[in-house]
Amino acid sequence: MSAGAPARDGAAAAPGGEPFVVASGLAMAFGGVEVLRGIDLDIRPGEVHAIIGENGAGKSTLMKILAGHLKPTRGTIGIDGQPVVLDGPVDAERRGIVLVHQEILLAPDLTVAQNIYLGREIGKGLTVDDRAMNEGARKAVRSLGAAIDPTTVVGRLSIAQRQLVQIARALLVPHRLVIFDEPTASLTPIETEALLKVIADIRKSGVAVLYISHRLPEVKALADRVTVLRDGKLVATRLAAELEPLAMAQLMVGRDVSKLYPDHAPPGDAATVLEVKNLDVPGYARGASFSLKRGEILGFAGLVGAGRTELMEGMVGLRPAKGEIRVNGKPVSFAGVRDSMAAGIVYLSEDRKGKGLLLEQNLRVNLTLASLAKFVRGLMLDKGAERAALDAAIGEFDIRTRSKDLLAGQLSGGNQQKLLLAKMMMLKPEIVIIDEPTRGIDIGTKEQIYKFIADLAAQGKSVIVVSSEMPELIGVCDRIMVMREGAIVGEVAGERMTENEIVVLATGVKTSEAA
Amino acid sequence: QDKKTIGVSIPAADHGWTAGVVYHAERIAKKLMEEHPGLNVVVKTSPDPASQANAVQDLETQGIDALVILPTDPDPLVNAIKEVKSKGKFVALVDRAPSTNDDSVRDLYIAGNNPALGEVAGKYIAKTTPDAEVVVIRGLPIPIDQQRQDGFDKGIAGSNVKVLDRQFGNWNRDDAFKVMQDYLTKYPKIDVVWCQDDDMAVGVLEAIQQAKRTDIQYVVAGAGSKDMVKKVMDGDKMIPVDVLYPPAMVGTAMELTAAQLIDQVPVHGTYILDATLVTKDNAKDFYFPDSPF
Amino acid sequence: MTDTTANPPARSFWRDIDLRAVAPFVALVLLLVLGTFANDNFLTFNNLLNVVTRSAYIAIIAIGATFVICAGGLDLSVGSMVAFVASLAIMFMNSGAVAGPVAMIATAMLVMVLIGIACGLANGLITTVGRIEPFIATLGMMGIYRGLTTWLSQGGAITLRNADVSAAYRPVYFGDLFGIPYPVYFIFVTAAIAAFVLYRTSFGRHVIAVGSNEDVARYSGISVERVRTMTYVIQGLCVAIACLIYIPRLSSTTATTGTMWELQAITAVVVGGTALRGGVGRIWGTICGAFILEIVGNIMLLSNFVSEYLLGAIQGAIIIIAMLVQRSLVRKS
Amino acid sequence: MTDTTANPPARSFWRDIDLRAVAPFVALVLLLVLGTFANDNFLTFNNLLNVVTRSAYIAIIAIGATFVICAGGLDLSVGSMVAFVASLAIMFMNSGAVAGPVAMIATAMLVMVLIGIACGLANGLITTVGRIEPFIATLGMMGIYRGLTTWLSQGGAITLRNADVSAAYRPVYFGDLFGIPYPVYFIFVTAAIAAFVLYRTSFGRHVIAVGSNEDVARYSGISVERVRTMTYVIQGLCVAIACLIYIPRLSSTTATTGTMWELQAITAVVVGGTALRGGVGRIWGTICGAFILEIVGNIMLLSNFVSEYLLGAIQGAIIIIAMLVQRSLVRKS
Ligand SMILES: Nc1ncnc2c1ncn2[C@@H]1O[C@H](COP(=O)(O)OP(=O)(O)OP(=O)(O)O)[C@@H](O)[C@H]1O
Ligand SMILES: Nc1ncnc2c1ncn2[C@@H]1O[C@H](COP(=O)(O)OP(=O)(O)OP(=O)(O)O)[C@@H](O)[C@H]1O
Ligand SMILES: [Mg+2]
Ligand SMILES: [Mg+2]
Repeated sequence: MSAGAPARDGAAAAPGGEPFVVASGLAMAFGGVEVLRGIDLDIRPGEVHAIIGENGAGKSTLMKILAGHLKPTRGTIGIDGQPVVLDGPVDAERRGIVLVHQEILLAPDLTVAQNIYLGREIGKGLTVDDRAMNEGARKAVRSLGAAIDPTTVVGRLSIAQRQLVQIARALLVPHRLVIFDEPTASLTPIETEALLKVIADIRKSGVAVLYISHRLPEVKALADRVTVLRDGKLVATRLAAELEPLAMAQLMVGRDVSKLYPDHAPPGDAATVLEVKNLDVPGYARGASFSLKRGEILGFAGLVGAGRTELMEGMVGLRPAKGEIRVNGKPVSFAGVRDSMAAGIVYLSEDRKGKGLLLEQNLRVNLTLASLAKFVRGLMLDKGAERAALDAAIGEFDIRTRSKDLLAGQLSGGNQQKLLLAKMMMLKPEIVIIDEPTRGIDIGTKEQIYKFIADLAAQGKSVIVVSSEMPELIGVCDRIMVMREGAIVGEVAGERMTENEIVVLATGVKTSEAA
Repeated sequence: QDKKTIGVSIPAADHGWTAGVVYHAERIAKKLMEEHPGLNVVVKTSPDPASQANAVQDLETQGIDALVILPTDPDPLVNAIKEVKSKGKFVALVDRAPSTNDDSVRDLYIAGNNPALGEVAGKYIAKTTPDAEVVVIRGLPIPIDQQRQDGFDKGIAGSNVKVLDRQFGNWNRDDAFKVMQDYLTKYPKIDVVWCQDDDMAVGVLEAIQQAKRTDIQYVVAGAGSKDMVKKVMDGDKMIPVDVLYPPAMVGTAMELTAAQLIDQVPVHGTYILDATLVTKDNAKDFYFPDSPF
Repeated sequence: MTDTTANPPARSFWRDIDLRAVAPFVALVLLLVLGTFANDNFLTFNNLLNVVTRSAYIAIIAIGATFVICAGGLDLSVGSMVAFVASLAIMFMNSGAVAGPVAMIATAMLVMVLIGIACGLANGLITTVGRIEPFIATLGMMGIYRGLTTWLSQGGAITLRNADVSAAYRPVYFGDLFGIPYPVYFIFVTAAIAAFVLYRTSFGRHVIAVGSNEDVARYSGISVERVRTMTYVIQGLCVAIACLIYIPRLSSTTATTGTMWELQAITAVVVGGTALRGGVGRIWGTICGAFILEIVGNIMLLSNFVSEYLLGAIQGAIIIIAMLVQRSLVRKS
Repeated sequence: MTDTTANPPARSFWRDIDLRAVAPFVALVLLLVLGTFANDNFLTFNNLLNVVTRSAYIAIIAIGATFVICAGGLDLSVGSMVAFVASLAIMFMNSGAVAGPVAMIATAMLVMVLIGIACGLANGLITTVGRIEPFIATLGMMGIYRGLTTWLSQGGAITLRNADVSAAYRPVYFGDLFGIPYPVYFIFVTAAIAAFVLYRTSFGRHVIAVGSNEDVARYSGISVERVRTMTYVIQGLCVAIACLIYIPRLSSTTATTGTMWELQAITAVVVGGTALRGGVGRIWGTICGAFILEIVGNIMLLSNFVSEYLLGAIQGAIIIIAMLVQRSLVRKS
């Protein structure tokens, strides 16, 4: 799926050596519900062992157990043949097991270097040696193919940059097993490529790697063995060489998923519903112009930091912006996001947890939050109607939840995304902007979301998809705008909608005739 | 004749009595400046000892020839006062005496008599109702309050007057109301309330009235606020007397200081203003309807 | 992820939620038991009625504070706002602007409500539009209201002088209906309306959303600034309601009226189970918290065991113990 | 991440950081200018020295508060802790347990430091191990320390009685070195040590991490509870240092010593640019904030324009204006 994973040497060779970590009969229950049971797993030095499974299959939970963050309710872990009880993440790190979390876990007020060395500062007498740490951090980050100033405060970094810092931090401790929980979910192809190279290097040095990803081709290219989880149970552990991505998907989902992208007919010459001219979002994007037709799916591609998110946020009134916007031919100006919602435009943030959903509130509250006015009867909120809406949304969007009283934060990522979709669809918009619609989402759910986007377009709505996954853009969109450093640098459609073309535009490496 | 400046440092007007102090200080300051064109009087208020120490320092910075000070709390201010005194300024101390109260601290001492305030109240109760069961509402836990309590105990010594309880009402009407309400719940029979301050008496009277209790014969408060003096004057049965503790004493001190400074009248030593018992007969002498207190 | 995930966790989650909401009431009951040991008169109808009645100010102010805190704010100015609003209202009544005691009182009540709302609006705008931390902004406003009150009263008392007005107004605090004093009705009616607004209206939902996660609220089209400002306005309104029943009690204010009430109100809110970080608001818990605070004071005064010098220390200790009890209750679930 | 992430955002970020740190000093300079209009004596060496000297208590306490707030806590008990620690120390000196004034003072200083640390530890353990919101926990502790002080003083004052000790101790506040009073050295030495600890040691790093994101700190192997508790201990130590120079100035304590100092200390911290949400701590900004507060009071006192009834109101207004100035400076960047 990524632009080019490094070729694996000796793909078919079964990794040798005594297992470093052996898990047997692991089970985990949250409040009485088992989310994992009967997991037997062995991880050997020098192998990349991929774990795949649908959202909520229990991958992250398993990793947290192996890294000492959670104590299993049943089962044992053995290290070097000795049974151990991991006493917290620090103990696990001491034994050489490090985890790169799925969520970003960094202190936003500290700098990159301070975060990387947090809890294990380099000392010089009484003081911390900031110069040494900055130097070390710079090297650590560069080895991942990135150039991030180590003295930048983490709160200022984009999600992708934070992810890289987090990886750099994990790799800094002496390690024998590195667990990556969806490290590439927020990375673009170029960064992904760099990371995969790093992982290949790690493996060569005899370190074991556990690798979780929803990008199956990436798994195919990188892993030695693949373990598939479904509903908390281990379905199979196979040699990666014996397993094609399609077969992986079938094992994960338990059904046929041969067709990921839905059919969608381009709109032809339908009316233009949205026209943007020379939109400036100070500090992030400048002079952006594009238009959107009824029933069209328009993609926005670009490298991380290209300013796509900010452009969209500026357009809908979430950030200060200047420029001309016409909806259905009429000039509009949005002082706040309320205005754009009233004009029939909704924006789904890429930051589901931070800006999309109230994690500590239940599903109903989240679903109706943006469209509460529809549920007011007299003075009161009609909770019955809200509940009915939730039932309808759970059905329509296939939100899988064990209880309707769950908090949004207790849903798995894919179901959170579906809930966010449902929430915004309550506004009955004409134009839907989805930022990173499938970040960290499994293949089964992805298929559902793509189908949903196509359905929207078929109903005569217009959709803008902002994504860092090029196959997804190519598979779903009618047309793709490419951004670089805050400016729209080109547009591709039809025949020219290829990964190569987009990468060329996005990086500016070679001037394309289209630009 | 060259220009002279008197600095006056007093507590902030944070309850009735101190408000009276501020009122009188300002009144006399204006009067003195009218009478003596060469005289400048600067009045500064402070809420607590630490900031009053600052205020004294600031007055010094401004350049004063004499300091009249009514300390929020005397002991903590001794050092600050000594600083001024050591620079050869004339110092008049009003009302509240520190533990060492001699010439090293001040030139003139106008004493309000806190122990006497308690003693007069105690004596009155012991004389009027020798077998009374009394509840006491104290002010804030600071030395003046303690002195009043000690005075009160001295006043009732030897009589049959029995103190049922003493709790703090913080010189605050609302808190006094609460304390009185609870006293009424706690004690089926109360003869007399001594609440030590006129502000608190307002709350006490309301609580008694609400409970419709008839056993309480009267309330003795203190300080001489216009409301309470008015009640005494009108013959209110619940407030037969009030113990005077005149906030105007600060004015006296200012006048004496001005006399020393301008007319070179030597004033030194200690002047004690006694805690007069205000009764129906003499009440009109102590009634100042224009005072905020 | 599918149907294997059955009901138990949901139930335990509710159990947890319930305990959190119930904990203050448990603490209240424990205190009532403790009180009976302190004094025989403690558990009498009259005493409890006294306590509930006089908790009215803090309870009503704390209802407003529940909104502010639920939306992620804080208001330290409420105590001085009581002094300011009540002082202005008394001065208005003393001015004799309206003839007839009842008409005068009605107008004064309107005046109080308007001033309370204006003060709340000022607080709200300074924190939201001015973007100053609520702690500091309202601390500054506390100085301003208190200073203005001191200036209005010239440091002394502001007393309701018209005897007719005073007499007509008195029953609002001291009168009763079916043996229950009016302030008690004030508490429960205000709480009921507040609970309705917070739990059953879309505004209330917005308050919770803003306190829960400001960004999510903003991205959902909620005007965070407006909602936050409105919570301060509600706080101002609650202060005005507290003033309505404060004035008839002593018919006067001083520069010290309402000192420390802000801390008491916030304590009542937190003891009632609302966290200071926002996103949760428990109106009935707050009322319970206000009762707890008042009862602690009442027990101290009725009991004979403690030196009057130690009252403050013991009140502090009891609050800490009450919070520890709550925490352990919730943790055990 | 490629080279597309160019410099501009980073540069604007640094500009921004600088302004945030500089803003309090700008406010201070503006106040100094304002002061010169208020009184000719304002901008004299003597007056400024006075102001700086007496800001020492709040400044030193606020240094401790910077640690607590930076780690995401809050301590409302510091004012009453000053009263408690100073009272115990004076009682100790009055006991005459040690012969010779200087030895006595040295021992008393040690006693203060130990008591301060113990009080801080108590605060820290209750908030961290007891898991009570710091606001409520330290409000309870405030009641306890204040109550104990009242009880120790039996409602009166606790005064240093031994004249020799008193005389030997006096210079610690009133004495000077090269024309600069000792308390000024106390401020700057304490601040320098605090800045060293917060910015140059791994403990300081951990304090910031805990306040910035507790979970991250925990996953990094930092004991969140221990770090938070330590910040309260540092606060206790700072209170003890403030007491060291408080006693020689006033030689006496009462139950009302240090009232509202907690609010002043927190105000100094916030005016100095430290946010109450934690994760940022600006020691020098805090010192600047303490100076600002003291200068506002000084200007009020030196100027003759304002009614003394309005002092509180104007102080409140100036704090709000100072914060607004800061915000607008930072926003413009
Ligand atoms: N702290 C928790 N409390 C209750 N349930 C939890 C908790 N953490 C996870 N779960 C539940 O456990 C199940 C497994 O979650 P987990 O995060 O391990 O899934 P995952 O395979 O990593 O999914 P994704 O691909 O979305 O990251 C889900 O049903 C989730 O809702
Ligand atoms: N809070 C911030 N303050 C300053 N600069 C920021 C901030 N957040 C992001 N940036 C910078 O703004 C630019 C664009 O941000 P962003 O990464 O959101 O763009 P994007 O094209 O939407 O990428 P993504 O693929 O991450 O969504 C980048 O240079 C980034 O470093
Ligand atoms: Mg996961
Ligand atoms: Mg983006």
